[in-house]
Amino acid sequence: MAAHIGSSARSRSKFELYMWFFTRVSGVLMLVLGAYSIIYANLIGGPGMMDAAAQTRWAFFPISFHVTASKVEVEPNFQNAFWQFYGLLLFLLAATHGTNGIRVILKDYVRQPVLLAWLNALLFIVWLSMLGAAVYLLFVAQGVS
Amino acid sequence: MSKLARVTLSQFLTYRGGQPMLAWLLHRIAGIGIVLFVGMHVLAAFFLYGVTGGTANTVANALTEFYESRPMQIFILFAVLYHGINGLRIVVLDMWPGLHRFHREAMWLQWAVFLPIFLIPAFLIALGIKIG
Amino acid sequence: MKVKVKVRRFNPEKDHRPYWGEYQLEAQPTDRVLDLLVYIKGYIDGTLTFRRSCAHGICGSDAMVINGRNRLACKELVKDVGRTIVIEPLRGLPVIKDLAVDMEPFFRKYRSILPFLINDEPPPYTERLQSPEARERFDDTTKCILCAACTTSCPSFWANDSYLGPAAIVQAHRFIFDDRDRGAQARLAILAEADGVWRCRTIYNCVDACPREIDITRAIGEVKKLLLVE
Amino acid sequence: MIHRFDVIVVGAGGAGLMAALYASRGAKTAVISKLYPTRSHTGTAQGGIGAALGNMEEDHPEWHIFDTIKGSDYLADQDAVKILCEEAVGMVYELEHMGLPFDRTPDGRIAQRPFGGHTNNVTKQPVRRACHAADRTGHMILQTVYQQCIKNNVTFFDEYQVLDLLVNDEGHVAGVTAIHIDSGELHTFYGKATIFATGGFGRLWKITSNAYALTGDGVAVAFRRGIPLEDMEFYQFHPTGILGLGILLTEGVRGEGGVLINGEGERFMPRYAPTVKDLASRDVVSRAIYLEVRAGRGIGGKDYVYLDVRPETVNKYFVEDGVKNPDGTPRRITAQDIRRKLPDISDFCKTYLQLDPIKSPLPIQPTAHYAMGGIPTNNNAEVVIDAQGTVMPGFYAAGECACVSVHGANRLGTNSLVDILVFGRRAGQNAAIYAAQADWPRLPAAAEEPARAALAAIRNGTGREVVAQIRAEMRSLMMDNVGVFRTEALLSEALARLRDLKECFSRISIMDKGKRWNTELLEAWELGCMLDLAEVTTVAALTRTESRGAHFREDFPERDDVNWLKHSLAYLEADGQIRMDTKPVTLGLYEPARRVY
Repeated sequence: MAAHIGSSARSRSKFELYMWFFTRVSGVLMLVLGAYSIIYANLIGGPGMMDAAAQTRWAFFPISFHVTASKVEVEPNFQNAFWQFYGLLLFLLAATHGTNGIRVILKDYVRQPVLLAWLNALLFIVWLSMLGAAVYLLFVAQGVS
Repeated sequence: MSKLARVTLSQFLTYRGGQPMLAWLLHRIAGIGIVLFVGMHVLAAFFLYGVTGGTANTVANALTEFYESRPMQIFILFAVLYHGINGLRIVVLDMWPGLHRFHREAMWLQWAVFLPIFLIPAFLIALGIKIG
Repeated sequence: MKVKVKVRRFNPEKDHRPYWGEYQLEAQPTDRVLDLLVYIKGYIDGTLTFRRSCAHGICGSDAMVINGRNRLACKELVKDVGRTIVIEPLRGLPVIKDLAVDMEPFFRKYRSILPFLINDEPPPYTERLQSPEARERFDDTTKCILCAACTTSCPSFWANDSYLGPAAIVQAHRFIFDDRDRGAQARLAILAEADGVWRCRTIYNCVDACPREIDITRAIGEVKKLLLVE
Repeated sequence: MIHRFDVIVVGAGGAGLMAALYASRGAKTAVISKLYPTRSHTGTAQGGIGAALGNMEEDHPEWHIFDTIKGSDYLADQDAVKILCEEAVGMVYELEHMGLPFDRTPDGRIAQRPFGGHTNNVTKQPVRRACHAADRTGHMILQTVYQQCIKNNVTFFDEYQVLDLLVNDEGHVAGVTAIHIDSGELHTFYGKATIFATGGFGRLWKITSNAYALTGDGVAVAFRRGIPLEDMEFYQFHPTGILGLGILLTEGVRGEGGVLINGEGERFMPRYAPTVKDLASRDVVSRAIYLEVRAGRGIGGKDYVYLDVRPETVNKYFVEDGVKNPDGTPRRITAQDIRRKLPDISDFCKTYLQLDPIKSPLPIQPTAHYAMGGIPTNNNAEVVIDAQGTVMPGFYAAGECACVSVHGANRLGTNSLVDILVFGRRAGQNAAIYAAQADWPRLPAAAEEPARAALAAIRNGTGREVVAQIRAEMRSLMMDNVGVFRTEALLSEALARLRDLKECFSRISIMDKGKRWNTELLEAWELGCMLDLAEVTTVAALTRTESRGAHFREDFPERDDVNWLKHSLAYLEADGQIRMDTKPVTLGLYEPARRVY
């Protein structure tokens, strides 16, 4: 009944602000990166050398595996340090954007704090493993093929 | 006291929100779909290249078969394009709050951009037509 | 014209679960939905329970779900809602009885955002000066009548009632953008928390639900933007 | 359950919240309200709060005093009016300091608009005195004062309905009995000082601007406990209510230039008030509308007229009247101005009339609006129980439920907001001072029993009468017989039928026998209050054989200062009869004069 005025002991964490902003920036950046990949694919390979599926795959994610079935020269056009780091950046953005999205959804719907904490921990591990797998694929697996 | 506070799924679904509520729902479904797809894809690739060194791998095969199926391809295309274009609408409105006034128009604009970009490739995938 | 009114009934004293009450009555096209409820209570079933007061959209008592949307029963006319009218209590607040919900959680959030002018500077003998432009800056959010239609239309709020909700943010906006106020930092700190503005997903249900036509999402957007540039 | 507080405030509208805000600074204070505070009817006040700030043009509190006294038809107590108008200025500044978002002039001061009956005493022309926040001034006042109560941690008991006033054998008020609407349990609020700020009772009439909640509970409860009611025959009908619904269209519409038009397309107010025309005081305008309708000049011969605020109409009459801006340029308005200054009015018209005020004239009829009478108080907001001004210890009243009297026979537009704040503040301050030095009054034994019995009688009633039916009949009866025009025949008939209805009321039954949120029970109880007040109003109207302000007797069409320049007091006798008495009017500033606008 009596009014409770907000306690002064509030945490002033800016985490949510940063994640909110990151989501927006990364989203736009991914669109830009995707657009650049598909433009590059068309400049290099052209519609004559790659089918639509290959172009789409490349646009979504520039890793040489995605164009190996095409008639274009994969090396050096599509397999070099630039595209490796480009891919890493894209994956970092995508994985973080996506993981944060799942975190937000969990925060919305999971009401038990303990369960939420466990799920968040699990999510963090998945995020790290995904990054690990991506680094391996981009720099090790792709390198040996 | 705290009776009937929780909103049930049917209450959720029977609320007649506008288009933006549908957009939000699709955005979430698409987002979860992308996360699952990317997760499967990375896992499959990791099994294929990391575990069996590029040769056939049962786990990778099963996953690949699933997400390369035609409906999944269309769904992924939908998810990525919808999530991307809808996301762009939200980013624009977030950065210029004055534009919220035009949020209804923004929805129509979004459909106008999304539908052709999505439908043409989806149609081609559905018919199994390859270009190039 | 004949209309059918279906009301989601629930009396915790005797019902285990809610049920639908159906009433047929004669109505004029220009009758308010509230008039129908008042008629039902007066002449058909006195146990029907709902809140009402001013009956013209200012007091904010009679927000409810009418044909699937949050509306004030006193601002909806029969001719606009059709011959079958389905009425439910607001979603996301505990139902006390029939269409009356417990508003306390809602008002608790309102109180948490420091909803009062904060300015410890000694005021002048007469009024503080404020330009018409500065006054216009927060005009939209001064219209809020705390009916809870916005907050209870918000899927983010339904999912998790720890979210402050649109109404509380609108009320905070009214002070943050008032150039006489000095409490913006304190309020922004509250709104920047995990349960603050970031739970807004720009779904616009609140804008559609607001009987005062406040551009709520814009207000929330302005708060987000302010937090970002700070 | 017993709650102990130094000061108990009943009602959380403008007066109650203001009283609570001030009382809580010096005393442990509780506010009891049957609605959430922000639902209170203060929130629907539209046009403005009158205060002679002189921001737009020359103005003085003395002019405001004179206008109020003249508006009251010289029945207001002039010392009280002086307090009202002089404190109004500081009150508006205080509201501004509390954060109220008044509209502003280009140089940043509080903007003001003309209102009915507010004039420049020298030129006799309308003066801009109503300080406004668009057309939701009351909403902003209610919110702002509630915000201050939150800031000051005032204790609220929301959705508790007061059923009884506790008066002990020494005649001291010891608190109230209230029902917690949610649980259905009775609670005793035991206090040293009790402030009633329970609002009016417009629901007595069929066409009213008043909320469903305005059933006069507080006034009726006090009356049943032996407190007389003052000036109950004076009930104001606001001229411009939306046809059929009674929803108010503020006088600010006419303040911005709107005019009243009859069925012949004629602007008729100049015939009734040659100087201020459409901005005459409310009783004058309401009567003028009825006279037009009676003469067959309603729209299409029906019982309503138009309020026309279309820019072309307004500007036409601005030219005709030579209306000027403060800087001397001819005054004009645009559609834009109307939308900006009267947004809620535009919204009401669109919602309920499907009309855009910029494009169409608006069908209006007078609507029951405001009770000038009520619980008699002195200038300290202490309740007085006889013509000699004997104070009832521990009992205060403020706002519409009280009669100081600052409104006399007719309230001036904007003065209700001034009244609730100025006298709400006085009630709070004085109650806190009283509580600090008074001993705890003896709590009557079995304090809750009368309320419990009253509810039980309704709950257990097995008759066949229907509450809604009786209520509808009473409201039609009051509208037809105890409205703007009254005669002995109409009033006597009303009295007889009201007594029949009271008889019917004793034979009601209700369907809801539950405890929680039993609003059917409470509505029935409220009907009992309304029937009591309807009877008092009718008896008082029968007794006053003159016409003054809002009380117009066709059989006594002239004001009679010789016999009736006095307040009426209505007492409830032990046998249930109503006894009428009078008390003198405090003059001293302005001698009664003929009232022309």
